[in-house]
Amino acid sequence: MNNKYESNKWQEVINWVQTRSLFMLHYCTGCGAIELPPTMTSRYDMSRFGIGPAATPRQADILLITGYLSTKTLRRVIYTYEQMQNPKFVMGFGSCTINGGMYWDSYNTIKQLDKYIPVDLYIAGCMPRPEAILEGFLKLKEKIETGSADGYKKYNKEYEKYKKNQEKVLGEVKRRQ
Amino acid sequence: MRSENELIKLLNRDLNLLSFKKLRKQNISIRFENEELVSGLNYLKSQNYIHLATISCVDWIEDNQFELIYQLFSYEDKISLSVKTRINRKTSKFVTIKNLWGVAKYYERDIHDFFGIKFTGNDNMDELILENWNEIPPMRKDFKTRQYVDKKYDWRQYHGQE
Amino acid sequence: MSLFYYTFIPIVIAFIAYFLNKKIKLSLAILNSVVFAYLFYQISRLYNQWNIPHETISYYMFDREIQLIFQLTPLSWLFIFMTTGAGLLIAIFTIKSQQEYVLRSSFHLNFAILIGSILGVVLAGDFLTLFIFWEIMTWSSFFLISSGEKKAAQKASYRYIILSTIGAYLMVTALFIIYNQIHTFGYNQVAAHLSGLPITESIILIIMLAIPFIIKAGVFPFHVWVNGAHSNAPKEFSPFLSGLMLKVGIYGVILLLYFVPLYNILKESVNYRGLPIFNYILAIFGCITVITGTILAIRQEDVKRLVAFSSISQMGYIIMALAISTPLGFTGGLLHLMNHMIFKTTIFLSIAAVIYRTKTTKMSEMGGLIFKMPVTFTAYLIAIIALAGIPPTNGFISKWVIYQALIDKGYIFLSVAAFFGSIGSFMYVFKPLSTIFLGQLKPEHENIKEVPFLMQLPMFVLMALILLFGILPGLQMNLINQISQLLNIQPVGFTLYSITGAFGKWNSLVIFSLFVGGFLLAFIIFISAKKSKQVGLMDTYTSGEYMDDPEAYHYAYQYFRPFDRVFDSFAARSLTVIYDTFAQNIVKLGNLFRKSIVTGNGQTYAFYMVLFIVILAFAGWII
Amino acid sequence: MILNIFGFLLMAFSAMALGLLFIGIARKVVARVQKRIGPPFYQAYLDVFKLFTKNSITHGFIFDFGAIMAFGGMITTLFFVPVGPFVLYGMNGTLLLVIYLMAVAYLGMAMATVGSGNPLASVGISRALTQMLGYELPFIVVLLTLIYSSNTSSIIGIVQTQQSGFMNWNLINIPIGTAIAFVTLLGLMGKKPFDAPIAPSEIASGPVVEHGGKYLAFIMLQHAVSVVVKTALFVDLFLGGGNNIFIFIVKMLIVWLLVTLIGSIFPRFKVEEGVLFYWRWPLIAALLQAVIIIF
Repeated sequence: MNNKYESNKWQEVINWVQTRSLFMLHYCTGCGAIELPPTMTSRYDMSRFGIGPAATPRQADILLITGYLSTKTLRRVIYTYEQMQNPKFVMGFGSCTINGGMYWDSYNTIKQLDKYIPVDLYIAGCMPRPEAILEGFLKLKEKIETGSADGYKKYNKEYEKYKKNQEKVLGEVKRRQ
Repeated sequence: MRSENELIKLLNRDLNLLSFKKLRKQNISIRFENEELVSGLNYLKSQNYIHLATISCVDWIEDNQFELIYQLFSYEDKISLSVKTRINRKTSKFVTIKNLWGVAKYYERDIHDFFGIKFTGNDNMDELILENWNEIPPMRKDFKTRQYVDKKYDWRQYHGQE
Repeated sequence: MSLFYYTFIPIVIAFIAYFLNKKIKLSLAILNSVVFAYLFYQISRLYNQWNIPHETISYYMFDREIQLIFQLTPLSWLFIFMTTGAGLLIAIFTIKSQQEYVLRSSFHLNFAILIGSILGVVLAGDFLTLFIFWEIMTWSSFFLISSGEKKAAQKASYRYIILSTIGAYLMVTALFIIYNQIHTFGYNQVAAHLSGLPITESIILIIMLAIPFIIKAGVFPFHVWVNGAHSNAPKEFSPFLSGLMLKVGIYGVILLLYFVPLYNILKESVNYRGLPIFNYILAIFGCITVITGTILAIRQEDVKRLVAFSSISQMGYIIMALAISTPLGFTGGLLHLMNHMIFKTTIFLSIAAVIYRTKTTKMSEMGGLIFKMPVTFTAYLIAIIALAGIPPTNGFISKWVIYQALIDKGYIFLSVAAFFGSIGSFMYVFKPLSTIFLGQLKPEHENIKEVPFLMQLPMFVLMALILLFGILPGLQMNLINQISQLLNIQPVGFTLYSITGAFGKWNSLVIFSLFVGGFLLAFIIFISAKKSKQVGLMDTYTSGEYMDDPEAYHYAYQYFRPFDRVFDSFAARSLTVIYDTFAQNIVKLGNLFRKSIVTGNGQTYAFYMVLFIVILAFAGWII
Repeated sequence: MILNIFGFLLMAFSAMALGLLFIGIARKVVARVQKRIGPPFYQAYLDVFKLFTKNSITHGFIFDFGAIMAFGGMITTLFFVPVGPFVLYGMNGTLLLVIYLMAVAYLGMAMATVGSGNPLASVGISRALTQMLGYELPFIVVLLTLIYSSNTSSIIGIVQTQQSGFMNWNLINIPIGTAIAFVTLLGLMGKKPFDAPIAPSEIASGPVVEHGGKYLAFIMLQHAVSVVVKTALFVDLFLGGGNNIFIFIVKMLIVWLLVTLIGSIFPRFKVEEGVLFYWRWPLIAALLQAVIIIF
């Protein structure tokens, strides 16, 4: 009975609610993690948009990669990403996740995050300030609302491509599911 | 509570130092031959230089030598002492001081990771910091970082760039 | 069929079968269960024929006539019904569970004698028969406890037998004192005689009679044997030991407190807040038993020891309820007695099933058995819900009645101890559940299968009983009211599914239906939400690290460490330490005395002889 | 019978809605205490709705059964506590029953979380049970004195004894008891000073570490209903539960806000400190109150 128009209506409601209540799991790699406490506390207060911290990947919607990602940490980030439940989103903080940033020629940091896990939104800056982070969250909300934040769907579809990239950098990666 | 000069006089009298230098207040560096290093450290430990801050290594590729630096500190004298020695780069082998300071086990593993120096007597030499690393140890001067990065990772292609 | 046959049949058949077994290798367990089934059937047919005349069996020895008198009262009917029921279930359980147990035939022999002697104790008409069967019971249970696999079983059985013999000697002396005053052992005559005696004498005699019963019931000062006996007895015997053996001690206490009209004997003695001082001390002992039982149960690492301590603390409830001697208290005590027998036997049977499969009793060496042994898990789950006293089960009803009794009399400290026990029971009840059944499965337990059906059958029966009495307590209540009429206590009002307590009526049928309603609503909400994906037990949040060693990933050792830290200081000075130091002092005293007298040289002996004659002369006896 | 079922459903869902509203208000109050704007008061509804739409994982049968038993147990507790004039089942002897029924919810959640196989969850549960022993003791001594003084063990009976006017609320005639009950209410609710079992920093939010999607929604709903049940119980026993629903809800709100305010400024107790805290002064004061009432 629920034809295309109907299901899309219901999906809109879900997206609307999803934007109003986001639980974020911040993976404190690199120097970005120190930007999050000011964003959470009284001066910038992200919880007024319904965004709050989550303790474990099972409860989280957004995975924040806040800084340079060494190969050892990438392995842990991949396990955590796969433990999170759909719909899930990834946000990359700072230039180190975009193109390697100031560690561009280091032998043990990855240069481009979205080769290994699908990233919905990057925030430029060599550690973006809380205002930029809030701007990023609002941008992510718009992407969720329009439905274009579909990194997790891409991950399932092009799983082999991501797996090949990951194995290239990490050697073998143990999978759970 | 010894001052720097008294310490230097004491060390000259008891040990045969290769050279010594007072870098600045409360900071002295001395140099040993390879063979006398362990006995020197033992003696220094008895002279209440009980704190081994770290073991670091410098790659002198021109004169084909590795330089091992043992940072010691004494709580009474408040002097930090760096004990240096040079070992041949080709053989890159030295004796462990695990029995003097337990923590040396991990410093030696770390140096083995990044410089490839094997410490005889320290049985556990597997990877501490790196993971599945099959190139030459990365901190050596002859390790071509840029070449490795180009091979391992690929750069972000900005539009218009080939 | 006369009452004597009930005690006679199991013992005789056990002996015959034991000797036959050497030749024709039939399984004694099956024979036992057949005999107990027959007895169970006979007893259930015997229900309210309370007017069977007393039976006396007399035979002559050294030209003196010894009479064994048997009588049937509702109270004794309750006990023989429970004994044969529990014996039947455990015999069925042991058919399969004792394949590789070496002392198999002696176990069944002793077990049958034990059942026969308990029937004898409970059916006894006078103190002599009671004492004879009491001794047979002690000895047969002693052999059973000492036949446990572990070496510690011997040490535990010594402590058991020493305490029991002390109790037995006290009882014998008290009986002989009474006998040569009134030349009979009958209950009523003894009671009448005791009330005639001056206060101090009757108090001493009553205490001497009461001590063996209190020891057997495992109350506070004498609970030291229970822990060792339970944890080292063979795994099939501990359910019977804790389910029923402790109850026989309670039967003795009831006998003294109510049957022998002790209450009015002590009425004139000094009483404290409307309760004779003897009862009040017994209640205080019950309350201390509850607290010590709970605290020690939480600390244990060995599951059988943990359940043993929980039996001690539940016994404390029954003793407390009986000691305050109000109609509600009596009913609550008897109710809890029956319910405790049911759910404690279930717990021990499920633990025995787990030990049968994993061959270990240490909780930290087990884990994640829920998927391998689902039936045992459900049996254990329902039993601990009953033990913790959670509404839809029978455990809650008996505890509710006991609380009503305690609050009605305004005993705040006793009710605080009772609540401490019941909330503490959540903790030590949940510990085995989470360490044995939930959590990670050990690699070596990978190929464990469920226990054979014959061992599951008793668990199904007991589970059904827990839920049945949980919803319809009326079934138990009419028997209890008949008992209280016999002991002229004012019966408590009840209907099939509700009991009227001091402050209100407890209606368990409505509670159960509401419980089902709440459960159903939650189930509907659960089903209507999205279907969830099944994921293995190792795939959990370990902050990104890949865990593949289930051994290290199971939290079982020292489960309540913070709580134990609170009691570390004075838990060390447990009662057994006090008893041991007491024993050493006596030995030292003996040595001192021996050294001074037996010195080995002639002069001291001559000196003592002369001294003795001088004393006699001085006392004027010789001249 | 049908009216009964309809009343039952209405009561359950309204309690959930009220509870979530209370949680939303509490988050707003805590935010204001920390000088930030804080989420809108209807945030709890949005969170629960979103969690129901997300996918979730399960660790087997016991994980589901425990979640259902916990929520079912808490809903059953709802029937015996009169919320304002509405009470579904006024049988007497309910006070002891309610204490034990709350334990059903605890046991259900405990089974589910330990069934998830994560040791962090087992540590959380062992802390929760230890703390339960701590705060339950003084709470029960106060309840016993209450039963003894108004000699009925049914909550409605106790409410009736306090009907005539403000002066004979239990707040007035057993003042120490009410203070102790309020302090134990903090522990009962798992508010800040006593939230070691769900400590996010130490054991990654303790028991709920493996709960995602609809299981986390179940835990939130159960917490909401438990908030309503416990505040309603406190108001009924000590503040003479109101006969019209609005006064009753206002009283519940006052108690809830007091608990949240105290909760928002305290650091976290260690587990055995919490237990010892409860066994020192509150237990002694409660026994003192009992002695006064009995003799």
